[in-house]
Amino acid sequence: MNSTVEFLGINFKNPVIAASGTFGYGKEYDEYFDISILGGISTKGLTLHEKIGNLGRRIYETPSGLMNSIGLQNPGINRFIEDELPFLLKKDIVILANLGGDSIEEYVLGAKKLDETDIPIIELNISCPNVKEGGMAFGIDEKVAYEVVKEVRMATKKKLVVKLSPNAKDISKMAQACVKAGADALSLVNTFNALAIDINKRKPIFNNITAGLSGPCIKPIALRIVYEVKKAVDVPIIGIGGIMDYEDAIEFIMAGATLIQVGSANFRDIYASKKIVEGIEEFMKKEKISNLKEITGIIGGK
Amino acid sequence: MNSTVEFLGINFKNPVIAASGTFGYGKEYDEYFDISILGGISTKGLTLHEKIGNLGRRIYETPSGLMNSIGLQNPGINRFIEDELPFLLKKDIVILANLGGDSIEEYVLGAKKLDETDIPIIELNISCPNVKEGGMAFGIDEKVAYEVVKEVRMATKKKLVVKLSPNAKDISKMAQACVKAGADALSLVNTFNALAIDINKRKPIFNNITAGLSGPCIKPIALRIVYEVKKAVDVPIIGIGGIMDYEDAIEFIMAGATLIQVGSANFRDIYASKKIVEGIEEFMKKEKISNLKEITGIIGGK
Amino acid sequence: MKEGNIECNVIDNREIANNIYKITLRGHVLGNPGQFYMVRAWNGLDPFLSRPLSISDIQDKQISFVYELRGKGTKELASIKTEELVQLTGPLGNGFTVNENLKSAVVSGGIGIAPMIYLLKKYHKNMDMYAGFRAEPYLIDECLAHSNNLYIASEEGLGWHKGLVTELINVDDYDVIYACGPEPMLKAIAKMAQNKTMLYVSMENYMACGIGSCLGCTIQTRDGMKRVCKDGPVFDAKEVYFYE
Amino acid sequence: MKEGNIECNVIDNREIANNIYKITLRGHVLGNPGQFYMVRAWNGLDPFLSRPLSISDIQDKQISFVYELRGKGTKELASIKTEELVQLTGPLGNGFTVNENLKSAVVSGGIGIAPMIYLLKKYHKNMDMYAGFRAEPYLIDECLAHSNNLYIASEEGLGWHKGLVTELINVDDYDVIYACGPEPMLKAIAKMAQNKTMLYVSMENYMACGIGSCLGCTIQTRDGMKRVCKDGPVFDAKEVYFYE
Ligand SMILES: Cc1cc2nc3c(=O)[nH]c(=O)nc-3n(C[C@H](O)[C@H](O)[C@H](O)COP(=O)(O)OP(=O)(O)OC[C@H]3O[C@@H](n4cnc5c(N)ncnc54)[C@H](O)[C@@H]3O)c2cc1C
Ligand SMILES: Cc1cc2nc3c(=O)[nH]c(=O)nc-3n(C[C@H](O)[C@H](O)[C@H](O)COP(=O)(O)OP(=O)(O)OC[C@H]3O[C@@H](n4cnc5c(N)ncnc54)[C@H](O)[C@@H]3O)c2cc1C
Ligand SMILES: Cc1cc2nc3c(=O)[nH]c(=O)nc-3n(C[C@H](O)[C@H](O)[C@H](O)COP(=O)(O)O)c2cc1C
Ligand SMILES: Cc1cc2nc3c(=O)[nH]c(=O)nc-3n(C[C@H](O)[C@H](O)[C@H](O)COP(=O)(O)O)c2cc1C
Ligand code: FES
Ligand code: FES
Repeated sequence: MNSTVEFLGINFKNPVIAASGTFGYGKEYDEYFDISILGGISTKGLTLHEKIGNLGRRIYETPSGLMNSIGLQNPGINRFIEDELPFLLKKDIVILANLGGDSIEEYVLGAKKLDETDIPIIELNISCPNVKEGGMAFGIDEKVAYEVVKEVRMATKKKLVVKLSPNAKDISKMAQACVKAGADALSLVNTFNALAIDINKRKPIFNNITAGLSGPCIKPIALRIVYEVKKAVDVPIIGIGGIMDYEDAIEFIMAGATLIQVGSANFRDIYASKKIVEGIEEFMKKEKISNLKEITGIIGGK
Repeated sequence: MNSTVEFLGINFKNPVIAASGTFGYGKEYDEYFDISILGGISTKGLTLHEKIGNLGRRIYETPSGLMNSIGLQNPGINRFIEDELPFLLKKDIVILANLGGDSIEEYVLGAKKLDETDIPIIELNISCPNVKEGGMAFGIDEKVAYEVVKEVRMATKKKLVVKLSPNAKDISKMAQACVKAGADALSLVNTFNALAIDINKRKPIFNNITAGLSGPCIKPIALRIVYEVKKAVDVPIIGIGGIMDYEDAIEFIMAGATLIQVGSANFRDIYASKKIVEGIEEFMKKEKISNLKEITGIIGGK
Repeated sequence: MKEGNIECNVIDNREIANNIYKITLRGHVLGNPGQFYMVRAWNGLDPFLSRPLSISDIQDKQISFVYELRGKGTKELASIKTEELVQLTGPLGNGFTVNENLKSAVVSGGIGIAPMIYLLKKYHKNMDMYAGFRAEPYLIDECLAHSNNLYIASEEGLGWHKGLVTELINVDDYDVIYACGPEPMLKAIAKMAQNKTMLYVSMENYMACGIGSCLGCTIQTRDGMKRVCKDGPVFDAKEVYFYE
Repeated sequence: MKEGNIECNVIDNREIANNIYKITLRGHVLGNPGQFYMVRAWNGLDPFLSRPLSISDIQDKQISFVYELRGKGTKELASIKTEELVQLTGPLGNGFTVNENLKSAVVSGGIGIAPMIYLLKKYHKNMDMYAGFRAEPYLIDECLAHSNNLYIASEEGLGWHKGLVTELINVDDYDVIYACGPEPMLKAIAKMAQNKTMLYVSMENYMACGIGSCLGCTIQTRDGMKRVCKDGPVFDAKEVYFYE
């Protein structure tokens, strides 16, 4: 018995990945536990050029969750490769480079740069607003998503995971479009578009008005989306959304996820991801599961 | 100063309505406080014929929320009119008859029956599965929704509020389609389609696999949807979703809702709706608001 | 108009057997045997719902609940200390209707004993008590004090009848039986009682509102869908379909 | 490898002034003045995030926080009783760097006094203390015990200097000033100190992770975006842009 998972031909020592934007580039958590215990890490969203992110408030707590408006603050891919990647490459962990962008060209140039690194997987974050298409997010409309995925697919030989937004109009069609455009796998979900208002100031909390909701509050919806998308496509899925403990992780696996990502839970407990790895292994022992494949998608549907 | 709201020419003594399915037909709560203190009550969903509802588990708690799979259990419109309506008509409260159905014909016949009562408003719940259209819910696709709303519109002279599902593909287009079809107002949101799994049994918790998520967990998303739809249409909106206290209610009003509904909060505290009425009035006093219109939709957008 | 919400101070809260707790609260509480309260011992919105717990005793403006540690909610409850506050909504449900002139037995399985203590007490020494446990019995002193005869079974034996409580009772000895416990137990007694002995069972189901308005806790009965919280939790066993 | 999570027992938790509480916990705690912990006193997932609180004192495996009642989280914290458990993550942040040979003043506004007590104590009788309050002052005995000179201002007067703490201090008297309090106060001192006196300010921001990985708490500085939780909370005032 072990919790190893093969995903797109890459070996994950367990199905647990630290979710993008919640784990930095791993260094801070590595002060508390050896992050090599995890199956993988998805980097904070990277863009071609440095971004200072959004001004104003960035974090707002909600019932069993939080909203964030970080705005993809990151040093840009070049400095990431110089300053952050060497540390990660020394770790025994699968790296997913989470790639954002404002335009197809930016995504493509970013993907090309990442293609030259030793990172095995690009996780394409298509939830960013698409400036050229009039501010509509790539993640909403499947036709726009198809274009960007197709272009990025041509720009890199890396495994390409497309991260879907739950704000997509028709998440199953979105998934199919991305697969058709060349996605090797899908990760879902990103944060839910949400709103909070300061009733005393009579203004939205966030400068951008809306922001992204994450945490256990969204888990039941995220789980349904994973289940639904699993039925619609034939590629492996990385389940994300409100996973707090191993029970939640197992739910996503039973709904059809091959791997899972832990996001906001890391904020409640710096050891959350580590505990989830341990919990999954204990569950497998107790339930006499020798390979997670035995329960992946077991609730059926397809 | 008072919290009266005029809505489609009907006078609500305050903007607080008890949400459908969480308040029965008012009798049980009236044992604890005079429900006439509320602006309105939306009845448990009514269908042409009696429904015994779903078998198996009906309630499942989630972080800061719950999932339900009641399945529209109700005595049918005739028995509602005989057994339940007389009590409600004696109360000084605006009644919204929440109408469900499995087919356009059923909706139309139901609306015709309700048309003969003294109920001023029909709240059309279009989240039910549409058996004829191959199980697709009326609430998902705007073309299907347009059809049912148009037919119901012709069947009744009552004010027609269409209750939208957050599972709609494009909620703004859905709203526009309903308005075009003759909706006088919109109420949103209904529950979010969600999933929960019993990992020991390796099976979904609910017989129907998915169920509806409600409660404060969904509030930030519901609020965003109200804000978004308000920008898309010119009819008044009833805001619903996770409202727990007067602050939440004010947020919905500032996002653009003319009235609000209190659902799951009634389960945490039988006096929740009453406290929200009182809280809104205190807030108005403190903030020197003489009519809620002054702050309705004040965060702008349109 | 009923006063539905009561805020109570904790007088005592302790483990009385493995995983079984008894909490006693001070407040203007009311209620009859078989009725229950929706109980909440936390402020945050998670856990979201209150927990239904049967009245296990009321006297001198004090109420006791006996509860088994199961999940999040009972864990929160078990962790609260003297003088902290607990929110109650109730009393809810119908409770047991008792005819003192009939020869009566009370049958409980596991934590199903909780409401039965209050029932026994109210009809002091008038009823025979049959209590079954998985392991170590609890609330035995209370049963002894208020029952006519007491019969105890434990699946682990431990010096008591080793086996099920249903093996101890001869239903024909009684006019009426009041039962509370796991569904398989209720089902077994229902089968034994058939049409000969009257049987009232206290049912459980997942609840949201607890007052009859959400239809979350309904069960199928021969008389249509019934709400455990409002039409029950006590039902005539003849009405109930027993599934497992 | 650091041990980030510490579970501590409550030794004492009481209101020391209107809306101001002091909690003392037992545990294997570490930390320097100006550092903070992420604190959580509840199990449920609402409130979701832990609350950043500065170390106000550490001695003999006991840690104290002094906190103002603001919202949900501090309300939960205020309600917990002796022997209950509190979850801590930390110590976090950089803390104050002190050169004991320089003439130093400490300036606090309101609850900003909390970390300054620990700073004063660590550099016993070495620093002058200027503490401002909106109303009734608190932690005065602690200041008296450990500061060289103590100056107090209250916006309500109440027998103290009536007005702002910034009216009491002559910044030119000092080589270095350590300040913690509301942003308008920090801004005012920064203006007074200009380039003459060194000024270190402890900043606040909304936090999720507290350890530097979510970028939720960043502020704009002359040296780019900086994380209050990891690069701060103490910053050289010259770096910080002060908004209101
Ligand atoms: C009318 C009635 C009276 C009851 N009286 C008692 C009593 O006196 N002592 C006692 O120990 N238990 C009693 N129960 C069962 C008790 O309500 C559950 O054990 C308790 O709700 C479990 O909560 P939890 O948070 O620990 O478990 P969790 O599994 O975390 O609970 C999750 C959700 O499921 C519900 N739930 C879980 N188990 C049950 C159950 N068996 N019945 C109903 N809802 C459940 C919870 O209320 C909650 O909404 C009674 C149940 C009912 C319906
Ligand atoms: C480094 C640091 C040290 C601090 N030290 C102290 C201290 O020693 N004593 C003290 O009383 N306060 C201190 N604060 C402020 C304290 O964190 C907040 O008052 C507290 O988080 C409010 O929580 P709440 O649940 O009561 O308020 P709510 O308004 O319910 O909190 C909602 C959310 O906003 C956050 N939040 C609210 N106000 C603040 C604030 N001023 N700063 C940061 N986050 C906030 C909360 O952490 C929570 O995530 C410190 C803040 C920081 C950043
Ligand atoms: C503070 C924060 C920053 C995030 N940044 C990114 C990002 O840069 N790229 C991305 O694809 N997702 C980002 N996410 C989304 C998470 O990776 C994850 O999809 C989402 O939070 C849902 O999972 P959770 O509920 O477990 O947090 C971010 C989330 C949070 C809370
Ligand atoms: C138990 C339950 C039953 C419901 N039944 C109905 C119904 O019959 N018709 C309807 O339109 N909405 C129904 N709803 C949805 C609510 O009216 C409301 O739209 C939803 O719960 C979101 O609001 P909340 O978060 O305040 O509960 C039901 C919700 C719950 C929790
Ligand atoms: S719990 Fe709501 S009807 Fe019984
Ligand atoms: S709180 Fe996460 S980086 Fe500071």
